[in-house]
Amino acid sequence: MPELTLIEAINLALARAMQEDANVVVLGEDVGINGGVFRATVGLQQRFGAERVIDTPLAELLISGLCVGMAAQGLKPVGEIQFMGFIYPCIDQLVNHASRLRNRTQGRLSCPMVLRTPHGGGIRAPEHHSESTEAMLAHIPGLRVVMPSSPERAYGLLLASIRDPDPVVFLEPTRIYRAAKGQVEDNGEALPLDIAFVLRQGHDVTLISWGAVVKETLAAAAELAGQGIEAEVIDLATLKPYDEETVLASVTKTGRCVIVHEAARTGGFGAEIAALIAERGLTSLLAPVARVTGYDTIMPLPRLEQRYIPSVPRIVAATRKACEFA
Amino acid sequence: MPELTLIEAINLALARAMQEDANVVVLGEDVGINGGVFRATVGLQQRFGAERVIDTPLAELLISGLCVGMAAQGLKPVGEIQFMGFIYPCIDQLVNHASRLRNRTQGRLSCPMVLRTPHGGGIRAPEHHSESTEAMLAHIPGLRVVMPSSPERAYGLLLASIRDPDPVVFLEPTRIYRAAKGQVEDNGEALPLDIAFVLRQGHDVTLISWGAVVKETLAAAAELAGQGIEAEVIDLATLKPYDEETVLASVTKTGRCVIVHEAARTGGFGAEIAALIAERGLTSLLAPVARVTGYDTIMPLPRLEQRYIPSVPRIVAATRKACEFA
Amino acid sequence: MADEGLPVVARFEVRQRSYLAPDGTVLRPLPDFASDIPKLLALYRGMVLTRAFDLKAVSLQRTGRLGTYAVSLGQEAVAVGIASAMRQEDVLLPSYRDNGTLLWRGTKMEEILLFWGGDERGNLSSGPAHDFPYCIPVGSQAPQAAGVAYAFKLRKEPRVAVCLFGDGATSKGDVWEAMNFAGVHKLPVVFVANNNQWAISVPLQLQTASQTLAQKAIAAGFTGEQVDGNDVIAVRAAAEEAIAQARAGGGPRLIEALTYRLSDHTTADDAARYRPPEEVQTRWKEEPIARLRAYLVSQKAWGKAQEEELAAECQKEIEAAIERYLASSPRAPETMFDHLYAELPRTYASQRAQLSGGSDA
Amino acid sequence: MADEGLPVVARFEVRQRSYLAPDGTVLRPLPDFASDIPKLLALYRGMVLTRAFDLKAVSLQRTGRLGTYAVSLGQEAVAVGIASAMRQEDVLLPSYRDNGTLLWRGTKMEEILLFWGGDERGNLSSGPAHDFPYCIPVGSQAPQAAGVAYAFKLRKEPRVAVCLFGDGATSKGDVWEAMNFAGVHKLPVVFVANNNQWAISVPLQLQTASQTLAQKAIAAGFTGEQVDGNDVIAVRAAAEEAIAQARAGGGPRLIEALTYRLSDHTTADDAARYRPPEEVQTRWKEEPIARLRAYLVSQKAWGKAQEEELAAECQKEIEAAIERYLASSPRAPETMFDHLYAELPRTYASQRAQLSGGSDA
Ligand SMILES: Cc1ncc(C[n+]2csc(CCOP(=O)(O)OP(=O)(O)O)c2C)c(N)n1
Ligand SMILES: Cc1ncc(C[n+]2csc(CCOP(=O)(O)OP(=O)(O)O)c2C)c(N)n1
Ligand SMILES: [Mg+2]
Ligand SMILES: [Mg+2]
Repeated sequence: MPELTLIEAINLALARAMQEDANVVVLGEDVGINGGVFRATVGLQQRFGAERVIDTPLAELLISGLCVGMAAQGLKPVGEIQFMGFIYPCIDQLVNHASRLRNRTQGRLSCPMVLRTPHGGGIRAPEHHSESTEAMLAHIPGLRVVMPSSPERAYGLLLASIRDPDPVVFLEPTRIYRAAKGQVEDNGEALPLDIAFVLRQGHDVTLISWGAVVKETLAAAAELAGQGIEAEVIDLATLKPYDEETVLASVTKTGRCVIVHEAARTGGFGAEIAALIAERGLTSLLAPVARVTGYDTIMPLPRLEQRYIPSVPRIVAATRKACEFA
Repeated sequence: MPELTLIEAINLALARAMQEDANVVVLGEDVGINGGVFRATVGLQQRFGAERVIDTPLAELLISGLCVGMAAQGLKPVGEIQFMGFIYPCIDQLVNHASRLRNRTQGRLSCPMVLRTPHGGGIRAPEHHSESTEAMLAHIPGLRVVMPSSPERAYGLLLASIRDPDPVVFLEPTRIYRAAKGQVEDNGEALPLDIAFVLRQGHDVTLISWGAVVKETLAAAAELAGQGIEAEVIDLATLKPYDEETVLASVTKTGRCVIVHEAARTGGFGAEIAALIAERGLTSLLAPVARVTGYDTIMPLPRLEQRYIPSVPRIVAATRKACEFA
Repeated sequence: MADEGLPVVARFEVRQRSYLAPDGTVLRPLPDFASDIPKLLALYRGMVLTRAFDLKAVSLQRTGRLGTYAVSLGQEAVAVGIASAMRQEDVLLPSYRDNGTLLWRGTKMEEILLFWGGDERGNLSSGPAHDFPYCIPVGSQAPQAAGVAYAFKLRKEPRVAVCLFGDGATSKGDVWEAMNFAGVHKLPVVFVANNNQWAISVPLQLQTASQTLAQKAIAAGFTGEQVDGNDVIAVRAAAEEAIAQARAGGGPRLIEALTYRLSDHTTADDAARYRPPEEVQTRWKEEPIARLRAYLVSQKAWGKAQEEELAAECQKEIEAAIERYLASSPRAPETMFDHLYAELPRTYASQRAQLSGGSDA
Repeated sequence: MADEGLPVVARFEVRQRSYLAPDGTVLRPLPDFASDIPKLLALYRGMVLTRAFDLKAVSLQRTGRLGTYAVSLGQEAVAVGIASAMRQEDVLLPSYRDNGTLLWRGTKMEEILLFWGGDERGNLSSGPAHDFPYCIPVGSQAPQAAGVAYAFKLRKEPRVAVCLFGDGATSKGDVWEAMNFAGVHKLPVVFVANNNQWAISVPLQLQTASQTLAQKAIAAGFTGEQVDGNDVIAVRAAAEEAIAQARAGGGPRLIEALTYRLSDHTTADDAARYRPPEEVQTRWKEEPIARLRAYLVSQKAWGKAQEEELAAECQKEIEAAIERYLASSPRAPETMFDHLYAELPRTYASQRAQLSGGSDA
């Protein structure tokens, strides 16, 4: 099985999907000959032609609106937004159209589109290039929000997203695009969009995370194991709709929970997980539900961005505190 | 003291602010001679002129962007978005500019703007006119998000929002625009933007709500009182940044909490309150934190909208359950 | 103006199309289809039916049996002129005011009423299954129209997307981005700016400083044309030409239809607040139905008897539809989850159950 | 094209301005200011300094001492031509590539480096305090420029907002909405489309089908003009005229400056992936610095000695700035809360404390 980076896995899944289904088209800024600024679409235009791999004008609202129109016509558009900081002009199309076209028309029309975008900071990028605003999207009924944290999951979840009959926002953790390789077999097998992945078993505490910071979460779990604390690590992977059962089952088992995400704390998606537990897992809880998150301030420029992103020590400290609570 | 409806109180606060400060300008679609589709700005253009009460072209992105530019130049723009369902084109300006202009320039420029919009359903309006997506905004660092639930608070909080040196999104509960009158004295006194309002004292359970559904929450509390349950009712009023202390103090006292909002459940702002309690109020909790909310589906058209909005019986049932939990 | 001495590198112009004067007299040679009197009678019937239906809808609203409703009084020629130039396989992306267009394409009156009566099932529409529902966020259907047209082009299907919006909508970036893209790819899409002079209370001169709306196409690199939107022959001719061009791979066109909103914006609006009644009076003289009727009468193709017969026929059709509308079954509350996703995620099953069990009441 | 027989109701044209040919010879009578040789020398110096600074910034990036950086190689005439036509009290709304414009208006080099080095303090800028920082979300500063201009108009201040963006930005609805509003209110704002032919890897013909970018102003009801963006005299003349018109209450103008991005898009880009080197070679023949130099030499106003002196002077200035940049104090992490709101809400005090106490590490 080839060893691929996450971005290579994305490229592979895109190629596979385009090969399999002539309705799949890719569109966005610089996705053609340039292969996207992160090279997610590299080689696709050469292989599938400029009609199916479309360099759009510089207009994100347009990209999302084109996707809605194409999808309603039976194509399976995969739009790319160059950075999540530029996704906001798409929100109107996502909220008012993509997510509800099926419901508005009672199933007469549907919207099988995917909007991909790099997510998060930590790559020393300029202003506005380091956004983590997944919570805004994960609140929208009718949408799916998916975020892989490994090459394998990137491949399988992207295939699933493209094949899904409903709109999916697919957030790619920029910071780990090339961080580590993983075994990815190009077998066309999708991963389910309705389960969370238990990446590590443990009985002392549940760590829940998604995206790039799963890496730090796993590192923290490893460090904690050395200190005698066995953490269960869950990659939520699909945020909307999310897998409540896996979360609750784990917390029922461990009685303690730390949620880790890079987005700002207040109103982040971690709040939803904590709320679920406070509602349906309360009786199992042995300690307060902790959140280790980005701060409630603007993601700083590169000089300070590492102080914003949850670090292994922060996760370890919060987890120890949860475990020591009695 | 005159008895005013909530919409009249808004109009009064706008007039007051314009009278007091020549930098205040009002802009939006139909805000001029028509006085806004809900009449929030009625009479203002006649009184303050078309240069300060601007009928803009039909372009929400523009309205928000104009506000940013005006505010950076020292004006105090109050933009109106006709319905919250049309606010999404403003998100880019709000997230990427308004909320961070001060931070980006380290205080060299600032953005004292207000964006007002009707919020929520229940008035039998057409599609897209009944949005409750405050959680998307309340996640954004640098923004304030305010939602009054009575004429008095509408007056005082709007004045505060206009005077505030930072950007505020001001959400007006459409359903109670004319529902009830309240005593509003035009004394120019603002209400603080950093406190929640305890509308009813009680020791059995804490009900937390905001916007139009505060009405049902209060009605539920009255009904519960008849059943021997004394509920404390908190109107959160300012969602970003919100008053954590008042929430925690009440829950510490009562040990039980039900959060009521009209927005969809998953990732709604109720999750944030529940998370706060799971994190910092856990040891006081005697029962799971319950959320009574809109469903995780598209707000239906008028025929079913009343089934979507939290009703008094739903709130009563959830509260009784919380109180009976042992 | 820039320095007059500098060389000109590009020139553009906007033309205007009209055939019938307000009194029904002929201004220039009519297009071929106009010699086909039954065709003109069908257009006439379409306009009369639209107006009669709209007026009934308003009275339903006034008596509490319908929600907010946007009538197209005075704009029937745009609706019918455009719709009649389309084929079934073409895709319509309408605005909330395009009742006449939907009716022409086969949506049933009771469906339109059901939608404005607050029931999503109205959008199930008996019109072409691929047509879009009314678009309410102004202008936001324009990029979708470009997407639809792109699909046609990619699949080499000889179909056209037709996107209708108002003068107000031309101020939205959505329309701009869509037209610009359509220009780049010469997409089979026709944009129709229904210029009824008002966007609720905002008059055209506060909406834009451009002399015409048609010229907005110049920015996107294709032709914009003005048409007398109260002359159904002109609208249809312009639409036929634009649609044929698009179908043949000749790329997009923008049609600005000059008309007038004779009514309030919607039943929730009171135009007397912001618009002088004299202006409306004047504009009544230009309205499209009387105009075509005058022409038909001049051609001896129409008379009082036919008029009365048509009116009665329309009334009957409308009354029957209203009856069906009023008899529509209530919608079970839990169905609000039924078309959220293709398959309901298990996470939401309990919420659906709560609604169907009535434990939400 | 719409039927040629129909009457024309509106005509438009786009003119183009240029004075110096690529070899520095004079094409038509120069504007008055050009007879002032010291003025031209200042423009020349501004362009040379910009280029030298840009190149140094790239090498800082290559050696890991600066973040991603967008150079303006080949576009210096636009930067300097526009900036030199502005007054201090005017407000600049620049794009990320407008280094030369900022430098001319007083931003210090070390401030620019600090910003691209990843430190918000770079935006504290010694330029006019009311100028906007670099705008990174493409085109999004355009509606803000209209807002700034509206403030000027309301307060009757004779000031102008100048908004710079690229060819790619003209595809964004933001720019459209802004221009449309500026047209309606005849605002004192000048829009400058810096047409360097590329938006990262997307060439102009995939960006828009419009023959010129200047004609996009037609849609907004005002004049758009093309200018040779490699001719600093032309850029300045066009800017002076547009700014004067705006200041005098004559309303907005759009200037399309025709130039070429001789470099990669940014230091993170490799243009060789998508752009033939021959194209770049050809365009080098048109670049603005050699052009003005040739003219100055032809006027006996410049020579080898001055060139060397200027180069040395620029190097010295730049080196000193780099030293100050590299010596900049680290930013304390808790300061990330210091300008979030005018006053830090008490809710966030503990988060700030966590950062300052180092308990976040
Ligand atoms: C994006 C958006 N903003 C605001 C509204 C509220 N609104 C509904 S119709 C309308 C005016 C539309 O004017 P125009 O485009 O000229 O169409 P007309 O109603 O005249 O047919 C407005 C402001 C809306 N529906 N969508
Ligand atoms: C809204 C937005 N989308 C995408 C990007 C990423 N991006 C940065 S520059 C650029 C191309 C801009 O081209 P143009 O407007 O021609 O300006 P130039 O870079 O050529 O000066 C893109 C796509 C961005 N910064 N903002
Ligand atoms: Mg209109
Ligand atoms: Mg460019």
